[in-house]
Amino acid sequence: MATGEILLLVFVFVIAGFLGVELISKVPSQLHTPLMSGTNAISGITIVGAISATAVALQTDGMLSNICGFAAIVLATINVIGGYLVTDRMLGMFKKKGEDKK
Amino acid sequence: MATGEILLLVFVFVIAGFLGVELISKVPSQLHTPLMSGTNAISGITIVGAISATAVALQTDGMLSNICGFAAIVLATINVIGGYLVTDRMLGMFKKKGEDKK
Amino acid sequence: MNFENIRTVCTTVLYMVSSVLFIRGIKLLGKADTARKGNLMSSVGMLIAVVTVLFEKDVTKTVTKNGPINNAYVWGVAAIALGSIIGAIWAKKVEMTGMPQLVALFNGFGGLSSLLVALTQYMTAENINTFSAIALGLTVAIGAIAFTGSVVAWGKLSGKMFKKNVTIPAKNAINGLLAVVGLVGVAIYALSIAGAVDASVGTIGIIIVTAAYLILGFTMVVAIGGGDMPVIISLLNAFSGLAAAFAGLSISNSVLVVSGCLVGTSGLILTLIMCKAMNRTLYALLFSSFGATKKGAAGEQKEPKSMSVEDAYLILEAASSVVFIPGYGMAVAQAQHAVKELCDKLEANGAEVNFAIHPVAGRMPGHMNVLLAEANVPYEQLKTADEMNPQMSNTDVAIVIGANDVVNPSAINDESSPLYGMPIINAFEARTVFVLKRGKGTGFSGVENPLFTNDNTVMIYGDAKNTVAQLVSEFEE
Amino acid sequence: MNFENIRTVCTTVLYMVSSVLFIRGIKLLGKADTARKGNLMSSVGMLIAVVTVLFEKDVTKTVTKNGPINNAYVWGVAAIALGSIIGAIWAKKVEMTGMPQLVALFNGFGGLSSLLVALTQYMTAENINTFSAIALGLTVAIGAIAFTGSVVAWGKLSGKMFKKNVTIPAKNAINGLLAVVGLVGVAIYALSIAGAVDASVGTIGIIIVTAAYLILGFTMVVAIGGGDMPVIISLLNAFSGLAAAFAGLSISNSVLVVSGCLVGTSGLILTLIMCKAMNRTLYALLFSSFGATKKGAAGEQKEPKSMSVEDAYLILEAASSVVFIPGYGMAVAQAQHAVKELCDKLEANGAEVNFAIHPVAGRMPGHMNVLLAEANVPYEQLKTADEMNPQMSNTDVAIVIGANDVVNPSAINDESSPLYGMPIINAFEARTVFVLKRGKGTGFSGVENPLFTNDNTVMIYGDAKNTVAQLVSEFEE
Ligand SMILES: NC(=O)c1ccc[n+]([C@@H]2O[C@H](COP(=O)([O-])OP(=O)(O)OC[C@H]3O[C@@H](n4cnc5c(N)ncnc54)[C@H](OP(=O)(O)O)[C@@H]3O)[C@@H](O)[C@H]2O)c1
Ligand SMILES: NC(=O)c1ccc[n+]([C@@H]2O[C@H](COP(=O)([O-])OP(=O)(O)OC[C@H]3O[C@@H](n4cnc5c(N)ncnc54)[C@H](OP(=O)(O)O)[C@@H]3O)[C@@H](O)[C@H]2O)c1
Repeated sequence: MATGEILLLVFVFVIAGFLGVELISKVPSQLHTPLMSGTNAISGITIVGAISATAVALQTDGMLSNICGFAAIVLATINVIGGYLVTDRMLGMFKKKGEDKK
Repeated sequence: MATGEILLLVFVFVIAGFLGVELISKVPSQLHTPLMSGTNAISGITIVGAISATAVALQTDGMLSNICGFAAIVLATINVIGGYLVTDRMLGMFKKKGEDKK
Repeated sequence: MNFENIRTVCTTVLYMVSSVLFIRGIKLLGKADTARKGNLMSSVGMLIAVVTVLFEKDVTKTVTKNGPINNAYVWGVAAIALGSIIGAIWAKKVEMTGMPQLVALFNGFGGLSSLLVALTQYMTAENINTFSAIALGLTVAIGAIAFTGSVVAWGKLSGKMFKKNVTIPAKNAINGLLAVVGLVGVAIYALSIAGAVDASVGTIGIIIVTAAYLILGFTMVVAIGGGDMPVIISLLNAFSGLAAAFAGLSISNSVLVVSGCLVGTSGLILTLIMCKAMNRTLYALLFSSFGATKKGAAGEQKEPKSMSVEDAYLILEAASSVVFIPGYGMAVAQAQHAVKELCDKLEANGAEVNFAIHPVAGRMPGHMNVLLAEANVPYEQLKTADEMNPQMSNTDVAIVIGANDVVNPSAINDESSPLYGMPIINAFEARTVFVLKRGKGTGFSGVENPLFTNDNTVMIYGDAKNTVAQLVSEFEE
Repeated sequence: MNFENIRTVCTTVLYMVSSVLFIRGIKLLGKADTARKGNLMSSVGMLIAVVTVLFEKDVTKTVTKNGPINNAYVWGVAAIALGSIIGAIWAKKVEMTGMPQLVALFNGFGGLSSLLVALTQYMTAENINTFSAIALGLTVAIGAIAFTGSVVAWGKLSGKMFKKNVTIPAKNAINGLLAVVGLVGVAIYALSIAGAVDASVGTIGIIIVTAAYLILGFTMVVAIGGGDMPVIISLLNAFSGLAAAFAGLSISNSVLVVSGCLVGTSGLILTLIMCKAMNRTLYALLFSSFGATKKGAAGEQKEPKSMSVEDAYLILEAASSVVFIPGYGMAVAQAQHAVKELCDKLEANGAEVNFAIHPVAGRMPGHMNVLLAEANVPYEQLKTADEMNPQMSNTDVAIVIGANDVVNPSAINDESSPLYGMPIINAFEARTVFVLKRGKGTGFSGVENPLFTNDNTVMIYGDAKNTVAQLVSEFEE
């Protein structure tokens, strides 16, 4: 990885950080829990890293790294799938009220 | 420039774009003009490009490119210096009121 | 442009698309009427990212290089299928009141996954330079703390483990030491990659950081009270986002960096917002061991008046405006459906009924909203403190159901109270205040509540669900 | 790590710092009490960026490679000194009312500078690949449109040039054609860099795009009314930011990309916010040629009542609450200082005096605020429409000073009016309304104002400054 590329990745990191701060400015309190669980699902993005790390591991010897990678994928998937479904369920209940209203 | 680096620059561009949108969300109307002139000063950042383009031009033959570069620096500097000073003057007047208040 | 170049362009563009979907998704999640759409959008982003990685060179290469079994698709699909099933079942089965602990658990898995990604990368030891070594070490650290911290939080919230607040002596010193030791481990590993020390020393570095931060997650969270867990979960959520971002830096993957960092900082802001709503500082929450000194407020105490359900019914029947103020006790008693019934009865009886929802009533943000939504209380009856307080003095009866701290008037008029400064619901201003609780238990903060001994307050002792159900049957008679 | 690597790390980190300062700066600029600090912060960011570029390899190399005269520092310092002097003088000398056109002019310079950067890079033809060629071409296009557009806007606002709205037949078709032709030029140039066509053909491409977009900037803006210029300037400001961002992509400079893009998108959002305040759509503003059909509203017309200054004084003297509603005419007449004097007299006389400021009164956003600030009217006397309208019916006298559209009641009650839907200041609800204007001139929109013929309205004809000065001297007698 070239120095320039690394530095740009850090740049991306910094700017994404500011963006994250701006995105969550005024959230009504009843959305705090869904928001927490929704962003929690996003942190399961590590699944992408898990898949590529596992692929690299599979090309080398050593069962341990394969298993580690496999476990990483499983755990990240639980986080992703579970996270999105729970969030949706929670929000669905809010939604229902909204629809009752109309 | 490596493909990876270019792509990351585009990435930076996209994220900075979203950040720009978020930063200006609820601006009181009396700040519209100072905000316009303040960001206008920032667009003078092209001065950085102008300096490095001029430096490159100076290493090659051809007076025209040198002069173009020189003019680019002058114009960008006017934009920067003038822009910040005008904005500060405008805001200074708002400030004065604020201080009168206390 | 050759094939590899085209591949790089395509994958980066797809990662960009998925980053944009995450950005928009988080934005929309923050607004009530678009939240569900936002969640959907971010899940599409996730899908795109996962599909994209399947076309990365490292992954496709395994097909030709390894046999039919040992290729990344077989392993990947198996792992994803397994994870999906577990995740989906848990998500479907959980009760609404079990949400916070489930979120905590998922979050722990995310952290553990980042930790494992880093360890896998460490073991295969490919593409590692000094910079990625530092990123890898930090991924281990943050992933580990997010993992054990979340597991402890889950244990506390579900009441399964670590329920009692362990007081660790010299907690801050120990935690500080663990943090520093772990970072030394990271430094050792980075030095080994830079070639300054031997590779086997580097291994020790990795072991040190893993162990130190696993322990740190435990010691940090175990000493914090169960009621503060939502804030801690939000903080740990930010951590697991950051872990993903560092993993991204270490394997040089842009979508991990962007979305991890988005989660990291937005989680941090959310944490601060929550702290503010509870009148806490994050610093105090993490570093001071409160809770111990708080309880002994007291002074001479009046005895609160109490009333039977029958008498309370007579007052309620005559009331033309009623406000429910639910709190943690309603969640404990699972009384929300009964409350909805009572609400219907009162409305049938001609009274105007509202709910005054305090932002930190219960044990997670929006706890009351979720429960009452489950019981089908319409949205427009749920009022905020700001909306209800001005009307409180025109209210005939305020029914406090298992709430305590959020209606404690000493937050307004007693500067020495630990609650002082927290916005509350001014139940004490109502003409009559019913307080439904089981006994003399204090609230989460452990502070005495002078409301209970006010002249216009009557206690109705008993489990909230029973009491409310009895009131409902009085109306039916 | 070798020297070049260290240099790259240092410059990138410094660019990062300056980007962060820009981000924080823009954020703070958007809040009244931190705006000045924000501006300062962003200027520090600019300073850091400029100093940093002086240490870039391309720049330092010129010292060893070229002679003592022909090195980049001599040229750079000379150019910066010249530009600073010009910029500082202009900024110091400008009158408050001349601000909008000066901002337009500066913006034009920024656009031209980006255009020249791209052309310089084109001429030196170093480090250009297909991607940077496209970025270069787009920089030329956007820089050119920002330049000529801003110059036209400056001319219109300062009244020096292009004052009359030129109606270009088939305007949209011509502009569309120019835009497409220019893009074809970009494509040709990119193809020449990719090697598909000859380099000399590439030159033609650059000439095409430069010419097409210089003309496009002109034709686009010249057809738009002077009153819409603030919105157009904001749009062109966004363009010049984008030009800088594309220049950054083409020379691969991160700080240009970040800050240019920030300016681009925040400018775009600001443009939309402004449009909304004026009840316009950006689309209509750019593509439809309104203004022509609007004027002939009419119907039979009552004659407005008018009054002498002396009589008006008698009414004012008796008033206990007075609201000033300033508009464009106050700016034209430079009446703000006189207005402040009158305000003082009225207050000395025991009246409560307020200013109702409409967001788009005048010809630039916040125009009235700036002018009245200049005249030392205290901040808290400047009320928004939302604040004042509810109190309007309890106001004895509303003094409309050179405002017209912003007090036009047909915006509320006449669906056929082009102003319909724009929020206005409800001057018509005051007990008595004074309207100070020179004659029967309509406002910016060209729409008749039924307020003037209301029973409670009296006109006081004459230049606003004179009229107000006369009222002041009546008070002095
Ligand atoms: N929402 C959040 O995100 C969050 C997070 C962390 C901390 N907190 C904190 O939690 C507190 C929330 O306040 P709150 O007013 O909702 O609750 P609270 O102050 O914790 O009081 C709950 C009350 O409910 C009663 N109760 C418990 N079980 C009951 C049952 N089955 N039936 C009837 N009553 C029952 C208890 O009294 P008895 O034992 O006498 O019945 C207790 O006084 C605040 O201090 C807040 O800062 C909130
Ligand atoms: N603020 C912005 O950013 C912005 C930008 C673009 C467009 N606009 C538009 O501009 C308009 C602003 O409304 P407005 O009410 O402030 O102004 P206006 O509607 O343009 O009316 C100005 C009035 O001032 C009078 N006037 C001109 N010179 C005068 C003088 N020396 N002494 C006394 N009166 C004088 C004119 O009448 P006589 O000729 O009879 O004296 C005219 O009726 C809105 O339509 C708005 O949409 C605003």
